[in-house]
Amino acid sequence: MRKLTLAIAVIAPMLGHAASAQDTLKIGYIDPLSGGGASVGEGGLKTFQYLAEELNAKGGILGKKVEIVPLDNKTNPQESLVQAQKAIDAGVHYITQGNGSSVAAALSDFVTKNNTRNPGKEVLYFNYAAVDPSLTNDKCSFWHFRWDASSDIKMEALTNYVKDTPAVKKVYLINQDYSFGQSVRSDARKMLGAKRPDIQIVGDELHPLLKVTDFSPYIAKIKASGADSVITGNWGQDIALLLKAAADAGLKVNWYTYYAGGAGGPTAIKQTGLDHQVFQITEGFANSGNKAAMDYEKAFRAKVGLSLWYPRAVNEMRMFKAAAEKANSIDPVKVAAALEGLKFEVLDGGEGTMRKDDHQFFQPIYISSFGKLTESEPYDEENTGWGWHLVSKVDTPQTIVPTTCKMARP
Amino acid sequence: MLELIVISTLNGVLFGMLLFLLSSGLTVIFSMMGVLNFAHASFYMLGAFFGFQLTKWIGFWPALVLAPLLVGAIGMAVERYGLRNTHKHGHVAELLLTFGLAFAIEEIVSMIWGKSPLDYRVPALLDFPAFTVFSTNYPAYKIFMLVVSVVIFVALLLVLKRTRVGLIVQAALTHPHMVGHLGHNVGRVFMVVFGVGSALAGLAGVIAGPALVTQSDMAASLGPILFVVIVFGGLGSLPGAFVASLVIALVQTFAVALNGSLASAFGPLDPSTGPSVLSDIWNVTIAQVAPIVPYLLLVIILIVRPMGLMGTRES
Amino acid sequence: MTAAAIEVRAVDKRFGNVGIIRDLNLSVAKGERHAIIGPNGAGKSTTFNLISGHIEPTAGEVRLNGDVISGLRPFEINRRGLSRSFQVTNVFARMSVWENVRCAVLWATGHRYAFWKNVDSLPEVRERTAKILDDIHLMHRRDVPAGLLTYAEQRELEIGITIASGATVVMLDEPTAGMSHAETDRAVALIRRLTEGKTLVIVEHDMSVVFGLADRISVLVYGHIIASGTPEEIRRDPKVKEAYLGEEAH
Amino acid sequence: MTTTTTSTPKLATDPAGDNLRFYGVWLAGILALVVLPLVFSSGGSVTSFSLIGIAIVFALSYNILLGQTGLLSFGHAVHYGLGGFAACHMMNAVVSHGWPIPLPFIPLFGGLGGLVFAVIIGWVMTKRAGTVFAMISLGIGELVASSSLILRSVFGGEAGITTDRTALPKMFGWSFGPQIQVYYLIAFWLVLSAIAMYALTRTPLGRISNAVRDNPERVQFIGYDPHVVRYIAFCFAGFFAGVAGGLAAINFEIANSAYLGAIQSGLVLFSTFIGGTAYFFGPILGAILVTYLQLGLTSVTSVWQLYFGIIFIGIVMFSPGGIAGLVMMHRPLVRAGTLGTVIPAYLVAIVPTLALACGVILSIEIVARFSGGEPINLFGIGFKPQSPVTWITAAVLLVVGGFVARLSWLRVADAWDRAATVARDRGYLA
Repeated sequence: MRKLTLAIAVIAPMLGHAASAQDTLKIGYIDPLSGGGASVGEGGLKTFQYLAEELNAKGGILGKKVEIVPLDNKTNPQESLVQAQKAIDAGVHYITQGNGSSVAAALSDFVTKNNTRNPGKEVLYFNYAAVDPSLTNDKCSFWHFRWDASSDIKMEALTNYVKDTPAVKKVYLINQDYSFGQSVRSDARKMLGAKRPDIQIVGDELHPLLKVTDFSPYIAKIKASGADSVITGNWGQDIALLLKAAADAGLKVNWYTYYAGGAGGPTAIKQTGLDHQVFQITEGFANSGNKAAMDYEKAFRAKVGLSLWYPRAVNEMRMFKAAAEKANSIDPVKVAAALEGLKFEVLDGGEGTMRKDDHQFFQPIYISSFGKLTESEPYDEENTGWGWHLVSKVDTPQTIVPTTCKMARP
Repeated sequence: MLELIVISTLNGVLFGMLLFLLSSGLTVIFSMMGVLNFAHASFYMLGAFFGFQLTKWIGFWPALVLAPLLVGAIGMAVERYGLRNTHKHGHVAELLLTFGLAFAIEEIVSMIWGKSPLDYRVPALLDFPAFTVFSTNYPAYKIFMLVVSVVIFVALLLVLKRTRVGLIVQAALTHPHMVGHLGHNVGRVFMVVFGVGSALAGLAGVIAGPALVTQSDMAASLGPILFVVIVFGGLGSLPGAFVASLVIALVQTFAVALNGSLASAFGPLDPSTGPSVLSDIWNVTIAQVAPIVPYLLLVIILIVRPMGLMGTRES
Repeated sequence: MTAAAIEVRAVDKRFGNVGIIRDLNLSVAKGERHAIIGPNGAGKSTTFNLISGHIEPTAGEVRLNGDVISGLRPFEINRRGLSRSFQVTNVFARMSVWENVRCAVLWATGHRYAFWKNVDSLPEVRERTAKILDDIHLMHRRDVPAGLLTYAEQRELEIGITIASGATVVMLDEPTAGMSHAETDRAVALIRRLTEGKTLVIVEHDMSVVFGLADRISVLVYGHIIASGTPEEIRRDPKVKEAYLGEEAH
Repeated sequence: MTTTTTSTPKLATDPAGDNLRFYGVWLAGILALVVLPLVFSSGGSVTSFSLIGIAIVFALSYNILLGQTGLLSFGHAVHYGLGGFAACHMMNAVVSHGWPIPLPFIPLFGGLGGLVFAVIIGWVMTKRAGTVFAMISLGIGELVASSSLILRSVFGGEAGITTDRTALPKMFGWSFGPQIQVYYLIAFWLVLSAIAMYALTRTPLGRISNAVRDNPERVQFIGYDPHVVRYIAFCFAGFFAGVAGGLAAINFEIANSAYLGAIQSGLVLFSTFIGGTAYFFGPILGAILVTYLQLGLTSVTSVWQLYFGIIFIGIVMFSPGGIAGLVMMHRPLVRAGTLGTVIPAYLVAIVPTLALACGVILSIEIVARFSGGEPINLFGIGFKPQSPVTWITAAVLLVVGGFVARLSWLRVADAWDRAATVARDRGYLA
């Protein structure tokens, strides 16, 4: 039987997919499900599948069952386009993706072209994690919506926090050498310079993306610089190895990170023993203190066996439902129009808004630190016994950044 | 500055010894069998994962011995049931077999252990700073790695110089065609050599696992560098592999430590020229190009001296 | 007076400290059939390799029709009209017999590296290839991969490839080695016919072949020519008798 | 290698019939290319066909190196990628300068991109064949792929260069927006390139390349410099790889560093080798199969790479001539009319072999899904990876299937020997 399905599944792409049944609403999930990025992609997939089930339990979206179609892009832009095309050919009108700004840029461009060339068969692209600011600035598209805070928003929030933290005096920047790392670096320089001109930037490093196996030489440089804080956008093994090398060398600084909470990050921090010295900037986290969010976390963990990395995915799916209901249609053009300017109470509390100008979602941002937990903080990460602890909440108004987007509307 | 030099040298030597541990096995296998084993880095990865698993079950020290043996056994099986049958189709076929094997091993490992980095820790016994240079701690485990690498290096040399198998291997290094005609059980020698080479890679994996990341893409990220090392050093030359390991590791470590770029040396370009290839090259720092330096060295040496640094044969 | 076809002057060849060839002097006149004989390990194949450019002499020089060719690459020497065969069969194993011979014809017919011509529609190439295949009696095997030929057939193909370019100087390295008597006779007749009017240098162990075929013979012992002359002179030369014929006369 | 020459054996056939068959095959191929998207007209199939077309051009270009000249390259994607970038830049330049160059000419510029790099780097690279060449190609591949991230103004960083194919001047009123138009553009270039590359094998250079592959030493003694031969072949391979890259750039409207990388280089090696390097059509089969598996397998199993690896190892070990080699092995039997005696043995063998394959697949998926903690497999039906029933089924299939398969393949070998002997007697087999 199984062989048969396998055979059918292999033959299927040749025959093409028959038009989908009318009672399901398919969302193409395009992220790495094999290869290096697969652990992250699988976590995201489980999250979206959980959310779809949750929506379906409450009657779906406008009575339609939501189905997540997993599509493996191997973190490769080209492959993503193949998968997106595959999804569109199979009758998918909504795709969501998060890992890799290069993939996001390719997808946004692809969707925009597709929609102009195939009027009546539009596709919306929901971005839940790609944070390159250009996606809502010079490369912005009417068909792209972003729920994650872009890297400049996060930096705006972080620098607003640093503004009131006099202990930060000497900052070292270390980032991955590609567009995201470069935008973190330039935003940090610009915003720190404006808000805290007294802060000294004692180092500014770009290292090759995911290629460094030993960060000791970099740690030696940080140490030599006399920095008290490090700001880094590193993710994946680049953050884990960086922290590991820091702990090995006995470097005592505070780490302000974007992605220390990603898969493997908490394990690495616990291993290094950097108790409450590693900070992250997110739109929500397990111990945020918001009752609803914490209950949600509990249910999610019980069912999925992972912590909720993507509170924004919850916002995304719920807002999708809200917009569809507001438009009373699942036609992508109408949903897109309904999403513009939509205000929404986010999972971790507080109001967020989908800015019409550039389709960037603005929401409260949290700065939390990783370490030993108190009584009121029930959730640890990756079974380390340590978890995220609230340091500061930056409200929506303090996260607004300008945009250069000149959107072409249909 | 001195601080940076000392630390970078230490780090470079350490990384170099690790590279040598891997490349020695690869070199011996190549000189005996003429096979460039693409799966060598995969054996290194297997070593790390076996090391992780065995550490969990029976502790680090037994794992340090057992895991390489296991990897060696797998290597022997690969030689016996794979390469030996492929031999008649020529070296390209053998190379391609190991190429396919590398693919398969990576996937099998990620199937069993998942794709995220494992929590493979430094054993408690060695989890302390060994000494402090310029207020930077140098962890004891790294010293341990260094010692193991050096011990293996010395042992390898002794085995090669003093034992019969060693003599055969030595002969193979210089006169690869003769050995086959000398009436030794070439098949068994090949199998043992392949096994030992794999075991060395496995050992490197066990000790490098806790210090670096133990993850299913660790083979892919290290593999190409290994080929650079043995080609750079001269295919089939052990001393060459040793020198090349150190050179490449030191060059890479120091490249990272340096901040210089053409812009910092000669002043920034006229801003009115705008972005171009020239400005890209002008502004890139040495640290940024560190990962491509080994390949640059490889291409240059192959152009200038195709037999490699200390090699005697071309292919 | 015309220059000799091949002129080897005071050539030395060392591998490391070992001198394989010492002060080698050899002259082969145009149109002459010249055999080089000598015991195993005397350096006969090395001499061939030195002349054909396979290896470079350590000292001395080699001339072809009066021009210095030592130091040139093998294909440059070949283009000047010297072609050689190999002691160990050295054909293009995965290509058909027809292709083997045709490849050897291509350079000489001026098609070189052409990638704009259909190789099948070059009449002079086809005719020449067919003629050589007829000559070496392999026409009936034209589509068989060379690697699948019998040993004797491969040796004949080897000769065919060597003479295909129409070189005026042909060097054959033990063309009849490993053949039966009948096969040897056939091969000798073949060589005689195919090298008509050309200069031939041959290395051979079979003395009946040597004395039946050669106009002149040189005897090589320990990398040095100890005697050179007509078969009759060689037969009578006491040095040769002592060094060679005395021990393993056939 | 067992079966070999690239020339067609001409034993006991008349040339006129051969000619007819030769042109017939090509015409059938072209006809298939025209008709296929009309039969399978869904968007998904047309996308797949387009990708397969690109992969075929790429694999054929690779075979100029591996199959024709005997050069094993681990960096062939460099030319593909540079071709892609060249095409993208050209398209953008055409649009911004208003040049009258319509889209169908763009792949030519892709080809030039691949060619220029081959011309520059090739002379040094092709000095030596064998392992040295393989290693240099690996180094160059890594070097170019890494440099592409540094030279942002040319390569656009990791985001790459995007372009809009519909913005170019129209040709025949085609905008090339719809995928089907792009498909026909790819098909056109596929036919053009395939004919050109086939013709190349029939030229003096093509034949000498084969000679260099078989015996570079001997080539020197028939007047050729193997270095020059390898260099020219390398340039041709670079050109056609660039054409493939240009087609990919048109198809995706983006070129990025992934085009240049080791994965792309590995894939083309896979395709070519699995298809079979000894025959011109081998890489075509390989490219179809590999692209197809890539598209199909990835949506079925997350461990598609493992299946790739296993298929590849299987081919290397049991059929180094690839699929084409397997197919052509039967040619003499067909001609001698003895194929019929082998078929029953095949039919017997196929059952246990399939069982064995299923056992392997099942075992792999058990491991893949068991450790992943997935409660059920993706397709719902059949086997739960955690259930002992599944394990036993897998074990039975593996052991029994393996055992019976072994026996039945021995029978196949016997039948083969008999059929081959007859074929040899009748003069169809050397």
